[in-house]
Amino acid sequence: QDKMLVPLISKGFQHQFWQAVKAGADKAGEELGVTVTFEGPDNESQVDKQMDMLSAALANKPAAIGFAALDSQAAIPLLRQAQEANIPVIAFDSGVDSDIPVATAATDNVAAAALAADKMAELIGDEGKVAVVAHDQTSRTGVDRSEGFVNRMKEAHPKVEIVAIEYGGGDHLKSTEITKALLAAHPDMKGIFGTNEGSAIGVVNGVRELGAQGITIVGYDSGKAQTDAIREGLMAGAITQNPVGIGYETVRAAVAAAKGETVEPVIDTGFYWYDQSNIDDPEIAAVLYD
Amino acid sequence: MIELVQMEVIDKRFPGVHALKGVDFSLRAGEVHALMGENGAGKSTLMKCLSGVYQPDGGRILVDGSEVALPSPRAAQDLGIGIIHQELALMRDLTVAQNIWIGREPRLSFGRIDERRQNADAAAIFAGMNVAMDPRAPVGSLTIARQQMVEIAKALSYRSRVLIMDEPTAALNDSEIAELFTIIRKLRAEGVGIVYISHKMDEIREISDRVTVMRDGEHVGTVEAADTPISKIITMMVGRELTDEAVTVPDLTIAETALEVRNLGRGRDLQKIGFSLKKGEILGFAGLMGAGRTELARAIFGAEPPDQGEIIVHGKPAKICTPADAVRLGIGYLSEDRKHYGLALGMDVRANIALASLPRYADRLGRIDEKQLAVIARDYIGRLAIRTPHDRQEVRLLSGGNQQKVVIAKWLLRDCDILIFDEPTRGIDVGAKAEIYRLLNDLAAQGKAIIVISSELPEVLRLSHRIAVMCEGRLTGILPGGASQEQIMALATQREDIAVSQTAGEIKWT
Amino acid sequence: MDLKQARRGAAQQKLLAFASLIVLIVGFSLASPNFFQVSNIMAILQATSVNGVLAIGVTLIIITGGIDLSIGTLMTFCAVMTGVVLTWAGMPLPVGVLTAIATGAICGLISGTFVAKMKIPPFIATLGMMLMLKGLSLIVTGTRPIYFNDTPGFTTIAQGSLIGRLVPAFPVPNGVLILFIVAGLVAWILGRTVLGRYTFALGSNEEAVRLSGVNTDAWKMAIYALAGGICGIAGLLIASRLNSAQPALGLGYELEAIAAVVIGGTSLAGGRGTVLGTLIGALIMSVLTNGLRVMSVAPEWQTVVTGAIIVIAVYADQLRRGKVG
Amino acid sequence: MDLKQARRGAAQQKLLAFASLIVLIVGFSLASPNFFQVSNIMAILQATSVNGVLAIGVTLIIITGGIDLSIGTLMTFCAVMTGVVLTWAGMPLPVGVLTAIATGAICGLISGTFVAKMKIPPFIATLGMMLMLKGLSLIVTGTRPIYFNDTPGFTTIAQGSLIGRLVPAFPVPNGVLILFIVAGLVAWILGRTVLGRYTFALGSNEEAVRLSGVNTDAWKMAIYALAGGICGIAGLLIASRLNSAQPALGLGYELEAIAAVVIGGTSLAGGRGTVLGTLIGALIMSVLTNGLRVMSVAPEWQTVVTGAIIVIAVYADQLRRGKVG
Ligand SMILES: Nc1ncnc2c1ncn2[C@@H]1O[C@H](COP(=O)(O)OP(=O)(O)OP(=O)(O)O)[C@@H](O)[C@H]1O
Ligand SMILES: Nc1ncnc2c1ncn2[C@@H]1O[C@H](COP(=O)(O)OP(=O)(O)OP(=O)(O)O)[C@@H](O)[C@H]1O
Ligand SMILES: [Mg+2]
Ligand SMILES: [Mg+2]
Repeated sequence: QDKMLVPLISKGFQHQFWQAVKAGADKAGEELGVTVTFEGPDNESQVDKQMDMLSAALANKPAAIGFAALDSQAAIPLLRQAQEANIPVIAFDSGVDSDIPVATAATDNVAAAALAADKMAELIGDEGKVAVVAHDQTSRTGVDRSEGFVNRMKEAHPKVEIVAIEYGGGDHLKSTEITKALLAAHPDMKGIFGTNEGSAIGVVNGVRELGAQGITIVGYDSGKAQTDAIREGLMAGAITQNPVGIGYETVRAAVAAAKGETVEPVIDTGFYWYDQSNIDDPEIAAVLYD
Repeated sequence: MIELVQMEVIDKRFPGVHALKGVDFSLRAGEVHALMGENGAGKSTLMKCLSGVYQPDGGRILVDGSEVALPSPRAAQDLGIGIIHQELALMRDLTVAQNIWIGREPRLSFGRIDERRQNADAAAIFAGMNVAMDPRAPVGSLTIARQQMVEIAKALSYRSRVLIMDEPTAALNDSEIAELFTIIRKLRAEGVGIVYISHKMDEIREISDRVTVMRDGEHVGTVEAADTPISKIITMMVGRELTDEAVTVPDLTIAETALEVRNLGRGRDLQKIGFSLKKGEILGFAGLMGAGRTELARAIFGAEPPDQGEIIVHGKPAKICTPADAVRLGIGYLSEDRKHYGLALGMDVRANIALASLPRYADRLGRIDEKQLAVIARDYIGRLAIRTPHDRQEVRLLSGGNQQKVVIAKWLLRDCDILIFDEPTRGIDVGAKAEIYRLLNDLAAQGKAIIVISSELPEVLRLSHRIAVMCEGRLTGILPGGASQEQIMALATQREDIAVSQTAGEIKWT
Repeated sequence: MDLKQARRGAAQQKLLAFASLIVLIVGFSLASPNFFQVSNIMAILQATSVNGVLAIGVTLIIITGGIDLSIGTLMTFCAVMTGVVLTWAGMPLPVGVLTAIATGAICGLISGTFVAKMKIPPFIATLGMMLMLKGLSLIVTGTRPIYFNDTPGFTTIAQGSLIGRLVPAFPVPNGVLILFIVAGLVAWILGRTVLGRYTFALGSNEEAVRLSGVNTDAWKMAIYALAGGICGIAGLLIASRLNSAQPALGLGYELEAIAAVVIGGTSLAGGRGTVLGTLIGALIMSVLTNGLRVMSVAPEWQTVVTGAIIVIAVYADQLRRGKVG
Repeated sequence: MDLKQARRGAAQQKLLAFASLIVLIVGFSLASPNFFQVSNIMAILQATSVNGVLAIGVTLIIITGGIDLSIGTLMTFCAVMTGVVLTWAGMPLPVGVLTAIATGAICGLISGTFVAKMKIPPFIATLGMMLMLKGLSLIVTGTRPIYFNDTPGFTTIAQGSLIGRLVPAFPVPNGVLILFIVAGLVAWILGRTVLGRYTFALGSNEEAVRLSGVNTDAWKMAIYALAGGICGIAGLLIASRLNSAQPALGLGYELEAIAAVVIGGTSLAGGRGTVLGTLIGALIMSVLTNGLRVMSVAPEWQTVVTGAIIVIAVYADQLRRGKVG
């Protein structure tokens, strides 16, 4: 067991997004010759499950740890334990409110959602009713994305009215039903924003099942269903992060920190708007997954 | 003179059933008042009204001459009215003592229960009853007869002024009944008023002071027990006279053997049992409570397969591991515990009757021929005089005796070649009993082989062509039909350490 | 006479069981003009289809006195296996349909074996199945959804509308049609066949059934297998609606389905229950969710109101049956 | 004589119930040197504490023949109310502790009233409570966690170690200590007190208890309230571990707790069950989860293996009890 062990404790593992992060992490692990493990709870409310995962990971005496905190405060005692054991911690996906992590590889979700809001406003002519189908009411990413979107609308596009924010847990079917109910409640709806892959696909499904016309759908993340919907023109476009990059950079920084090298404290992995026009650009295609 | 209890024009209706139609009933202090009537006459319902379980729709109840309200069992208990329910109301997961003292646990500080005192008190009651019972045994592990003893002990523990006993002896054997009667006489002497419900006519003669007869939810009459012949009471109950027939033993020398059991054993419960049963024969099994007759029947039927021994059915060695195997071989077993082992209480009469024979009334798609089942169910309801508003009534709403008849109908419909009836007439009224005896005789005449296990010696004697007697898990002897009660008792109490010498009839010792 | 009265009583009861549902529908229709529209009603029905089919399956098991926690993940697993057969192996559609149902039936049979032969309590047996199937779906797919783009007509299984083609005013989606067909079939099985009779009998008193010479183990396994097959149909429906097999889906669906069953008046103690009740229970749940959304109630209040209405609806049911003094 | 034998048998059985747990621990210790380390064992115990306390609470209800689906969200709601009292109102720590327990007891009493007085099946009554409490937690907090940074010593409730101060080699966290205290207390209640007796009696034959003149409704409500109070303790523990009240937490915890109870040999049919069994059940589950993680098994395989082992453990238990031929 001379190989370095770098466990990544994420916010989930079953979703395509997290699988892409994992793919990036595995790639870095292979290149750098370290063992990478990847784990996360079933949903983003299970803060204490994540704590248990973190302590199991620490039990294995890893060289460094990657951690996407569901709640940074709650994790502090364990992070301190890591610090005492000289295990460097790299935060990924979203930051940790603490000075323990030596680096953070994350997307600025608020800014990304604001970009989605701008694009939505532009597409619907800067006025009309818009709804949000979000994946989670309490998790950091859920809050950042829906608030980022709503606040940007309020500030920059006052004529756009946000008529509802509903939460479907990222479940495709629930998000489908929500969309159908929203369209029944607001027949004059102009656009819907889905805040993650499952929500966005649910919105597309709901609109498709109802055969509703003239609804502008903006999504988040990628995945085959979303890219297909964009190619077909059902979805206007979506925000994509760089999940592969997040995973890759996290492991790279972890290994560097474990070797005692200095690492850049903030690694911005960026986000992009993509639609029919640029979906096949090499720069975009590189960050999409399916 | 003020009656201890006076019930006036009590009326009670259930959906589809008018169970009590203005019934009067009275009870004096220091008397045993027998309540008689056919199955479903309304005896239990009347007593449930008196013990606060049901609220009557009309009429009034007076205790010591003043009208009382009995909204709950608790209220009745507070007035000194205790009841032994016909359908055992025990908590199977609790111990004997815990069952007896439920609701009245002797307490220590902090709500703690004084377990030791509770056990000692329970033991004292059983000592008074002359029954050996471990107060710490879980009730679920007891046989139904012993559960009945627990119910009786529980009722005694209340030290009630009014004690209602709804068929307390249905599951008991003669010696236990004798003990119970001693207790009842003592209570009577102490001035307790006792309502005694039973279908065993000889008991009525022996214990009761007055007899009230009910029929179809109506009060037929109240008479003094001492100067009323049993036949008169029976006539009051069933509206006609019954003739008691004696057993006639048919000549079965050339009949084929239907069932042979050799060297059957399981642990200490059953030891080296062997006997044979011919087509057309009724073999009675007698023995004291816990003799192992039920265990033997369950072993043959595959409900709890034996450890050793052979079972030969129609000349062929049979391997019986489950009841399904047994039924496939044409063996039927009517359990002594209808509630737990005989009936799907939540289902209707028709479905219960058909339960063992369903595939026969279904087509290849598995569709059930409901029309035919309805005809059959109504036929049995008529033949066995099952009192039910219709064949779709849920069985749990029938009176105890009528439930028993449903189980009998189930096995009659199954039409097995070998039938084992364990306490078949438990809780069944005299009229219906005669009918069932006739049915069993007819079945035997048709060439069925029948085993009847019964704790009522007169029943064993009345039915059996031969009588097998068991004691402590062993078959102590087989007597010819018409043997005397003394002969049976001698074998039934033949302990293992007493050498086997006396034999009567053919006995197989292996 | 008495029988007729009893029957009329029972029929009235059944009609009255709709009461809560009707009250809800009328209430929402008054509260929002957008609620009682053909398209929204169709959306509600469509939303009932998957949960309804699952609930009907688990009704069978609950009537035997058991429980099945694996229905949600089994549904997903069936969808995944259909994806494997249709998309990866490129088989024709009917093979996919058969695969879904067969997968469900086999997994149900395994659960049934755990319960009947190995005497593992149904809660544990199916909890184990739930976890195993959840993991297997992820493993088989490599945690990626399988899309059905190469199988023409796959989406019409749930989303097309046979009825709509005949009666354009009522574009009832096929998923709903399938729900009603399954309901009718299971109601027939429960009411008319030997299997149905044993389902009730097992829940009423298993030991008595065994002592009647019935091979209870075999029948129980058959019932679990049947319920599994029905989950397979639910798997087809959800895959067709999402045009994909989503391996991470399914957890939590069991609770919703069981809730529909119990709201519909089936007792978890076994021995009694109706398909119609389950259907109504499932409809109550989706009317409630949809109605509150259409009324734009805040999501956190939606949960509170849903909880309260479920309790009230069942309480009303108990009052009606005269169970509460 | 026979009785003594029976007792010895029962004691052996209880000892044997540890068997599956021991096998798991030995297996994992052999598989990974990092498993059997003091710090990891403490982590396992700590991970058991919340689920264990919840499971002990729901054991009471399951013994009565009921079920409680609201325990997870009730735990959260109690944590939230503690946050309101401590952080928002700035009250001292003991008031917060009392608030948690009282909130739990009151909500339990409400569930108990639904069940006992309104005759709503426990599944539905507590499902309704689950949803209502889930919504209420979000509403009260405005969907944001409440942190306990202003209450010094709050984190020591679960994370400190009284024992560790006395015996530094065994830094058993207080949360675990509390788990064992709760277990001892409830075992005592079940075994020695009137409340415990009625708990078993209700599950065994409620009608018989009623016929014995016991006010079954009142006792049932008391039992639900007690179980609720225990959920309050779980709420304190989780809040202390996370130094915050997380309003979205809790869903799914009920299933895990009930699973621990059933693995521990308590029957969902009611009438029987032990706290020790529940404790072992909860430990089996956390040893399993932790062990598979320490062995770095892929998460999707973890679920599969967990499911399989749960089934096997209970099967072994059934074999041991001679229930399977
Ligand atoms: N809860 C109930 N619902 C409907 N009918 C009932 C109910 N309880 C009793 N009955 C009916 O009332 C009648 C009287 O029943 P009851 O139990 O009093 O008879 P019984 O005289 O005690 O008979 P047995 O000798 O068989 O015990 C029966 O026809 C029975 O079917
Ligand atoms: N007095 C007793 N003490 C202990 N156990 C007993 C006693 N009576 C019965 N049993 C239990 O019951 C078993 C045999 O009962 P079984 O029911 O087979 O006898 P039975 O002859 O059918 O009598 P019953 O009239 O009770 O049905 C015994 O093996 C024993 O376990
Ligand atoms: Mg009676
Ligand atoms: Mg017997």
